[in-house]
Amino acid sequence: MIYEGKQKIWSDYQKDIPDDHYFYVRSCIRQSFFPASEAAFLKITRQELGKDIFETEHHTTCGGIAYHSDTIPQETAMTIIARQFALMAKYGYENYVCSCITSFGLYCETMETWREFPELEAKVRENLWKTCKLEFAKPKVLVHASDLIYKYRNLIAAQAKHKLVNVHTGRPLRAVEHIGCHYSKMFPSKGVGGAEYPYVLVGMIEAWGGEIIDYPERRHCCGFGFRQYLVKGNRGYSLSNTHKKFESMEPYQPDLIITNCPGCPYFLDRWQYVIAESTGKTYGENGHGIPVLTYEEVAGLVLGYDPWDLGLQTHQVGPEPLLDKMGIEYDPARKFLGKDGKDIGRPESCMYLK
Amino acid sequence: MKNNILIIGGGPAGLEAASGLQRLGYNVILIERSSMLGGHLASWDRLFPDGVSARGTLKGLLAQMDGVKCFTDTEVRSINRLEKSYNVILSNGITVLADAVLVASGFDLFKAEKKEEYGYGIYDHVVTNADLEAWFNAGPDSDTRIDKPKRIGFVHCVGSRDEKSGCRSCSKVCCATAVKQACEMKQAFPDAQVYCFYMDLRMFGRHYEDLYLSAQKDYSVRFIRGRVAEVSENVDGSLLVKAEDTVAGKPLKVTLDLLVLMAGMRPSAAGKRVGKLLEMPMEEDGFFAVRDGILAGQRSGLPGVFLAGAATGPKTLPETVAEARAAVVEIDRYLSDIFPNVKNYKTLVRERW
Amino acid sequence: MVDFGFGLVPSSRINLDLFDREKFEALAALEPDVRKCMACGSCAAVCTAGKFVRTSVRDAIEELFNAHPDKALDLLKSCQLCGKCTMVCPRGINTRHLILSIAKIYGTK
Amino acid sequence: MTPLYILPLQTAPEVIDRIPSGYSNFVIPFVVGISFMLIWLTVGLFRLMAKIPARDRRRLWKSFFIPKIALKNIRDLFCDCLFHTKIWKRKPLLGYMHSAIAFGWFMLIVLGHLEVALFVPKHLAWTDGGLFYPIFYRFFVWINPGHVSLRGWFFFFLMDFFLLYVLTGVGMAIFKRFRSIVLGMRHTTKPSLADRIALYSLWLIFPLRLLAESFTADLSGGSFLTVPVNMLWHWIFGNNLYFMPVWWAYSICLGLFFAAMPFSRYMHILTEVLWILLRNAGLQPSHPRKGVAEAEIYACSSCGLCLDACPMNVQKKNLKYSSVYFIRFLRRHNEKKINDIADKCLMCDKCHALCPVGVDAPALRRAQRATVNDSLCYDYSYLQNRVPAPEANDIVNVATGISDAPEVMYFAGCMTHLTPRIIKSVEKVFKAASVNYVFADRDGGICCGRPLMLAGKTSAARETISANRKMILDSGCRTLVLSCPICYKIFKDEYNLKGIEVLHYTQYIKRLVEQGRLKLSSCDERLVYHDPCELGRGCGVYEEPRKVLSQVGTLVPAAKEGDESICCGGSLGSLTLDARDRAKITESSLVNLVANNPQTIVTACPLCLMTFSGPALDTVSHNSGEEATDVKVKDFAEVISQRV
Repeated sequence: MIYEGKQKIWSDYQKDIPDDHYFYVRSCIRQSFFPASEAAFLKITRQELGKDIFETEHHTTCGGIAYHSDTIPQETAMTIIARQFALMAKYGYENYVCSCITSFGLYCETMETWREFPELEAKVRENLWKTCKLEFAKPKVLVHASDLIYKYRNLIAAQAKHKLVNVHTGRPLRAVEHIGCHYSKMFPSKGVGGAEYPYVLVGMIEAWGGEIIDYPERRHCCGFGFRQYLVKGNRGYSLSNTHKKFESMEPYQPDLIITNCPGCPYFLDRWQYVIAESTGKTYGENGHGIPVLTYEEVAGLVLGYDPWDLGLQTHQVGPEPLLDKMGIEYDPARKFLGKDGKDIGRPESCMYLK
Repeated sequence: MKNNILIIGGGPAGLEAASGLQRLGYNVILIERSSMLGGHLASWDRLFPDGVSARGTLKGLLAQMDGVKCFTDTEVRSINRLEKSYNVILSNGITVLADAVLVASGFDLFKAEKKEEYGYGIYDHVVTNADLEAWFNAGPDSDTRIDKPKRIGFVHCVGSRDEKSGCRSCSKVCCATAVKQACEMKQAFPDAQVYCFYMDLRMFGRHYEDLYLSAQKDYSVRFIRGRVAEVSENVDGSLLVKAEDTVAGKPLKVTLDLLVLMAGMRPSAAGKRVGKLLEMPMEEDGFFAVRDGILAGQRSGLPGVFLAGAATGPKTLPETVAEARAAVVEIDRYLSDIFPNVKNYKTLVRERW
Repeated sequence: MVDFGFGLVPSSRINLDLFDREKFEALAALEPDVRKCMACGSCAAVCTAGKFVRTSVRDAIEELFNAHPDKALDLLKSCQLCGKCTMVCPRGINTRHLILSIAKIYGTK
Repeated sequence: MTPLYILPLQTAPEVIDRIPSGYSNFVIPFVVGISFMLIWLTVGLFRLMAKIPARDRRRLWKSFFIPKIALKNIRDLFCDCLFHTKIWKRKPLLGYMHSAIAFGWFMLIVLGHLEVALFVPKHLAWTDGGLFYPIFYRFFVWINPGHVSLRGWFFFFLMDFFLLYVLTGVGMAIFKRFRSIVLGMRHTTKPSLADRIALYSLWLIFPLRLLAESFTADLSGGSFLTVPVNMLWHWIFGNNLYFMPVWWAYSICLGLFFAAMPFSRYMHILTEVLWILLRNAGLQPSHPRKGVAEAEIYACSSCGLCLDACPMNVQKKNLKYSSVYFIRFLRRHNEKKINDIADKCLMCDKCHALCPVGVDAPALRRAQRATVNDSLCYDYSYLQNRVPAPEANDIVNVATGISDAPEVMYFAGCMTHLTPRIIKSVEKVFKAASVNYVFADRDGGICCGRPLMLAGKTSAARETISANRKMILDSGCRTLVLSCPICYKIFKDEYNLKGIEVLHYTQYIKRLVEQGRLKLSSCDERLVYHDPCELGRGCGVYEEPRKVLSQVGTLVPAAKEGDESICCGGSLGSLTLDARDRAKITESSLVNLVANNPQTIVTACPLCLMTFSGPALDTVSHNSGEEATDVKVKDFAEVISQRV
C-alpha cells in the first residue's frame, strides 16, 4: 500500500465546509438507537468548540427509508425535503448539516435532480406552497455531521484527554473506517476523499492518534441495504454481506470500527452477535467482538466523556476491551444504570459473544 | 527559395512525414517537446503482432532524417496566421515562417490512477502497459512491483470505452498489446498463470487472430470476458480482483500477484495547447477533427494546417506511418497550388545532378 | 446455536483461486484443443443431446476454468458423441475427444 | 566313406539307406529349433483355446462338420496360406513372391516326405528320425547310379523345380527389402530383432539347401538344378567333395529360423491356419488381446500392405499408427502405444479389406477403445420418456394428401441435419416418386449410436439404439431409409428390426428407378463417385449408386475406388486425429477423385459432403489443371433431385 498515492486522491476530493452557523437535522434511526451520539455532537460543537448549531423540533424524517424501500414516490420525498430546507431558510440559516447519511445522500440526489430538471424543482416549489405555505429555498452548503467533526478534528485533538493509542503497548489502535454508502458512492465529489478512498473518518482517526486499516472488502455495504434487511426473506443476504466484511478484516486484527451512518454501526454491531450465536465465530480478541462506534462516540471518548454517558452500553458488542486499551476509567456497575440511576435493562447473555 | 514546413511532434508520424517532405526538397523544421525523438515508440520494447523491436523500427525512421532541422525540448509559444502562411514563435526563441504546418502531436496514455478502483499508484503490484514495456527494456530487477509473479492479470480498456473516465471510444491497440504482453510475461515467467480481462477482443488486424490463438494454445493465457470492477489489496500485498465472467454469467474473484492496466490513448495535452493557439476544430473527445474522414483525412479545418497519426484518434503504428506519407502528398499538393512559382522539385533535381 | 430464522447465504461467486491447475494440465496433455475455445457457442447450438437436456462443450470448458469440474461433467454426461459440434467448431477443436478426455480426467467411473 | 563298388550294382536297390541309424550330428540344430517351436506352438494353442468362451469353442468344433464352412476352410487355407491369392489380385509380383515361398516350401516338405515314404518308409517313424529324416533325405541316402527309375528322376526333377521356385521367391524377397516399390509397396514394415534373425535365416535356408543338395547330388541324386552345380563344385574342388559343413550350415539356418519364429512375424505361417478356422466359424474378438483376438494378432504376417492402404499415411509421421504396428504393440502389450494407435485410426476399414489374412484391425481397435472408454460416466436417462416420435403432420401421403400408415420411414440422422441440401433433395425425390413416407427426425432425433460404438462406448450406444428402435417399431413402417451411411451401418448390423427393411437412400432410389416410379433425365456432366467408408467397405454398397448415376451423367472412374477408395478424412472413427492431419487426408482423397477431371464429385454421406466442400477443395482444384478448376461437390440425392 502506497500512502502517498492515497493522499494524492484525497487532495482531489476536498469540499469546502464553512466553519460555523449550521442548521442541524437529526436522524430517525440514530435518535432512537444512538441518541447519545447526536447529543454528543451538539455538546462537542456547541460547548467544546462554541459553534452555532441550530435545530428545531419542527423538522421531520427526510423520507429516505420510505423512499429507498419504494413505499413513497420521489416527488413526495422531494417535497418533504423542500420543507426541511424551507425551515432552514425560515430560521435564517444557509448551511445545512444532517446527522443521517441516508438523508445526506437523498438531499444530494434531490439537489442534483433539481439542477438537472428545473421543471421538477418548480413542481416541488408549488407542492411546498400548497401543502405547507412555505417559501422554497435551497441550502448554500450541504454537509454531513461527520464532515463537521472532520473539519474540527484537530481542534478536538488539541483538547484530547485520551488518544487512540494502546496505553499498555504504546501502539496506535488499528481502526476500520466504514462510510455509509450514500455518503459518497452516489456523488464522489460530495464526500471528503471521494468514494474509493474516503478520508472523512480516516482524517479523524489519524488526527486522534489511531491507525487505519485498508482491508479488501472495505468498499462493501454494511449489509443494511434497506430491502435486504427490511424484507425478512432477504435477511440472509444482509447477514452474509456483513459476514464477508468481517472475514476480510479479521486478519488485520482491528481494535475498533468507526462509522458515520445510522445503519452501519447498528448492523456491524448486531450482526456480529448473530454471526457469533449462529455460527460460533467471533472476531475480536478472546471471544469478544470488534467494538463498533459512531464518530461522535469516538470523539467523545477522545475528549474524555464517560463511556456510559456516550451510550456505549447500548451496543451489542461490549466496548470494554477498547476502553481498557485506551486507558479510560469506567464503572462497570454504572453500565446499565440510566441517568436517574434506575436499571435500564440489559441484553440477554450470549453463548459465544463475550 | 523553398517552402518552409513546420512539423509539430517528433513521433513516428512526424519523423516519417519529415523525411518524406525533405526528400521532395522542402525545407522541413521539426519540433519535439521532449528531449528525444521517437515519441511513445522510443519507450516501447517490442511491437505487435510479430514482436519486432521498437528500437529497430525507430532507428529505421531516424535513418532518413538528414537535412531535416530538428529542435528537441521545443514547444510552440505562439502562432499567428498571415495571409498565406503562419508565423510561429518557438519556445527556444526561434521564429519560423511556415507555409504549411503538420500537427503530429500524437497521444498521451490515459492516466491509470484516474481509475481509482484499480489502485494504480496505491497498491504495490499494479502497473500499466507502459510500465511493463519499460520493464522489458530495462531488465528483470528494474521494477520492484514486478516480483516473480505467479498469477498475472491484464485489464483491457482502462480509460477506453468508458464514459466515466471521459473516453467513449476504443483505443484500438490495447487488445493486441495486452495479448502480446501476456505472451511475453509467460515467456518471462513460464509457470505463471496469466489472465486477460476483456470486454470485446478486437483483434482486427492481419496476424492479430493468430496472436490470440497462440496466446491461448501456446501460452495458455486465460481470457475472461468481463471488465474488472474492483481491485483491493490483501494483507500479504497480493491483489484481490473482482469481475464478472459474463460468459459464465457469474461474478468472479481471483488473487493475483501482478495486475497490468492497459491504459488507452487520450489526446495529447501539448497537442491540445497547439490546437487552442491555432483555434483548430476538435471533436468532443479532444482529438482533432479532420475535414473529411475519407477523402481529406490529413487536412484540418484550417488552410495549410495538416494532421497525421494519433492526433486525430487512436491509431496503430502502420496506420500512423501511412497517414504521415499521405500527409506528405497532401501538403505537396497544397503547396504547389498555393505557391505555384516556388519550385521545390527543380531545386531538388538540381541538387541531385 | 440460536436459530434466527435466517442465516448465511452460500456465495455463488466463481473463485479462480480454487482452479486445479495440475488436473487441467493433465487434460490439456490429452487434448490440447481445450485451450482453443473462444466461447462462440456453436457446439451447444447444434447439439443433438442439447435438444433434450442442457449440454454444452463451451460451457463445460468454462466450468473447468472456473473450478467447477463437477458442473462440467454434468453438462457433458448427456453427450451422444454424434460429432456435430466437431463439424461446426470454427477453431477445429476435437470436441469428441475433448469430451472423452474430460470424463477420463475428472470423471468418477 | 565305404566305397561303392563293394556292392554288385545290379542287385543293389535304387536307393541305399547310407546311414541305417538315420541320424547324423548336424541335424541337432534343426531338431532343437523345430522342437522348441512346436512346443511353444502347442502350449500357445492351449492357452489361447482356454481363453475362448466355451460357447465359442463349441461353435468352432461344430463348424468343422458344417460342409459349407469346411469347404470354405479348405479353400481359404490354400488360397490365403499357400497361394496368397488376395495379394495376387492386387500386386501380382508380390503375390508371386509370397506364394513362391509359401507354396514352394510346402511342396518341398510334402515331396520330401513322399520320397521317404516311397524309398525308405521306416524312417518316417519318429523313432527312426521321422522328425528330421525327410528334411535331410538327400543326405542320408545313396542313389544307385546303376538303375534309377523314372519315378526317381521324376522326384529329382520336382524337388529341383520347387527349390528353384522358392529361390526365385526368396530372390524377390531380398530384392524387396531394398527396392520395395518395384513390387508395388511404397512403405514396408520395420522388422524387429526376431524378425531380422528369422528373415536372414529364411533368406539363407534355400540357397544353403541348394548348396547342400548340390554337394551331394552325385551321390544322392539330383536334377537340372543340383546336378550341374554339383559338377561345378567337382570342377572347382576336385573329386572328393567334403560336404558336412554345408549340411551343418543348412541345419543351423533351419534351426535358427524355427527358434526365432515364435517371436517373429513368421509365426503367422502357422497361426494363420487357426485364425482362418476361427474366422470362418464366425467368432468375434471380445477382448483386444485375448482368445480369438490373439489368434488374429499372431496371424498378421506384418507384410505391411496396410501401410499403403492407410489414408493417414499421406503423412509419413502417421505410418506408426498403421494396423501392422498396432498389432505389433498388441503382441508386446505396450499399453500407452496401443491406446494412442487405437484412438488415432479413422476406422475406414481399408486395412481390413485389403489384408491378405483378413485381420480385422478396426474391430480390434474398437475393442481396445472399449476397454478404456466403455466405463466412462454418462447419463441418458433423458432418453426414456423423450424419444421423438414422428408427428402426424410429418406423414406425407403425396398420392392422397391425407396422412395414414407410412410406407417408408426416412431417418436423416445428426450429420444430415448439418447438410439441409440432402434432406431437401431426398424429400424432393420422394415426392417426385410419390412415396408415402414419414420423416422420423424432422426436428432433430437422437444419435444412431454408431459414433458411440466407434468410440468404444458400447453400453452407451445400446441405450440410444434401444430408444431409436422403439420409435421405429412403433411407427409401423415397413421400410427404413437412411441418408447417412454411419446410421445405415449400425441400423443394419445392430438394430435387428424384424420385418423392417433397412436401406440406404442410394439403394432405395435405385429401386424407385427400376420400378419406374422415378424418371430421370440424363445430361453430359462428368461425375465421379466417392465410396463412403461406412457404405462401401462397411456395408458392401458399391454398385447401386453407380448404376443410378450412370443414368444421369457420364461416370468417370477415380484413381482408386470400390474397396480401395480413400477416406474423406472427416470420419468419426478417429478420436485423436487433429484438423490439420484430417485436411491432408481430405486433400489426397480429393486428388484421387479428380484423377480423370470430373466436373462434379458425388458422394452419398453427409460427412464426406461437408468434408469435401471445405477448403481442401480449392487446393486440389488449383493443383489439378484447367478442367478441374471448378470441380463441384454434390450429394447423390442432390444430383438425382436435379434430374427428376
